[in-house]
Amino acid sequence: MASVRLTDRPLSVASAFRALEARGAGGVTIFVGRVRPDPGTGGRVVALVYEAHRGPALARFRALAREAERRFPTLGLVLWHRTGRLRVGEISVIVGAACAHRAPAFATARFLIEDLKVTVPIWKSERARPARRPRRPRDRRVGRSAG
Amino acid sequence: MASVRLTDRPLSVASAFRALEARGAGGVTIFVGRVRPDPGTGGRVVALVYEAHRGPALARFRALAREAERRFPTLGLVLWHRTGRLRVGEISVIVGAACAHRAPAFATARFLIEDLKVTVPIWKSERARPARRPRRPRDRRVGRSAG
Amino acid sequence: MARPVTVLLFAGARVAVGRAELRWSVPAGGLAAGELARQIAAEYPRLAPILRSSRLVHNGEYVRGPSETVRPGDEFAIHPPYGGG
Amino acid sequence: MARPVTVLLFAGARVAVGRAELRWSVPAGGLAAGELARQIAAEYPRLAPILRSSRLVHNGEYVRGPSETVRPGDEFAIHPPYGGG
Repeated sequence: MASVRLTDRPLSVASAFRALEARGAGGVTIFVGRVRPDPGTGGRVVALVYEAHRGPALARFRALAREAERRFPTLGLVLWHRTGRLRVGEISVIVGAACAHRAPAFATARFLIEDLKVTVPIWKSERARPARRPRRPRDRRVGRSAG
Repeated sequence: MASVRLTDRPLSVASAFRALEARGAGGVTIFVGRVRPDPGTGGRVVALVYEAHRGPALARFRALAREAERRFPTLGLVLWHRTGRLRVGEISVIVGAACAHRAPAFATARFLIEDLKVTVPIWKSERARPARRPRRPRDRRVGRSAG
Repeated sequence: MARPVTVLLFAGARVAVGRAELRWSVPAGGLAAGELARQIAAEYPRLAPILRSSRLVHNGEYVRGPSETVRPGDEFAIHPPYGGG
Repeated sequence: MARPVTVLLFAGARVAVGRAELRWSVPAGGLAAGELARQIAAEYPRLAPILRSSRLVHNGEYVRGPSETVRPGDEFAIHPPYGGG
């Protein structure tokens, strides 16, 4: 059973774990991707905007889940991705796998995230705070009444 | 920062994820171990009892966390294990790693669970529903209550 | 009059065109996917270098070849390299 | 009279002895760890095969050698192979 989701609402790790509940699942591996404050080209990243081609993205999620189920002995899968504007620290993606044992749970989760990044039509663009302040003199007009 | 815990209270994946919150952590991998209903020697497993040598177990958790921090670029670690009687489906162990990127997050979580299983003084014993009725009266002495 | 093709633009393609979506008129009998992409790049020259590393998507499926026919009312999308996660 | 050594038994060792904890009298000057383990196994013969695959722990640290001295009041533990997770 695979849960696929593409949503502009926040993703929850607790919900993802619940979606992976399966009798016999002795090992569950969950990978969570979060927005990092890496220096972007335009300064420090304060947010990322994720866009997706929704229909093809969901179709690819489902195909990827079927592929994972063929390759690994899985009992449950999660492929969730968020879209829209995300602030630093927010969760962009959760993938997870429930298996009887830990080795395939790790292998499946890794497979899902590696494949997702290169085959699912989702893109991110940075929204950065400028690295330096603008050099232009500020308007210091005197006598301006504040407020 | 590493969170180590040995407790007879239920473990929560949501709490583990919160313990892994760290600015700059772009990738978080969590592994959850659950009690499986595998056929044991005495029939179908209905519970596992985990016992631990508490002081040495916590000391080994801390040493294992330091070792992980030396080997991998980690921003947060979780090593939590439950003790006492657990029913099928309950969580026995959660390990997790927060890193800037996904590859070390996966490698660290895998390292933690593989090492934990062979170096931490924790033991499990099965409590099974007998496959057949016992042939002689069973000794009903209850096991050591783990601390 | 024939309905236009809806052209969806993502990421760098969206930035190059300045819009996420275009309506593109095609003949009633349709137009080859390669020719449609060429026409759009001719109108928006900054799109040309992006097209070279992009995949073309027709009604939600990857275009199998430049001669595939795109018909009025179809959806056509330009997918620069993906970057989710 | 000297305080006994507290002997902690886990997993198979606990099952073999039938108890999780023993109090074991040792001379005031202590007893070699190897000799202590031998004495316990002599009293509980089902423990002997388990001891061969177990590690001995003295006051929370692995015993460095069989001649390490265990003194009255110390904690001594028998660790069969671990199986957490």
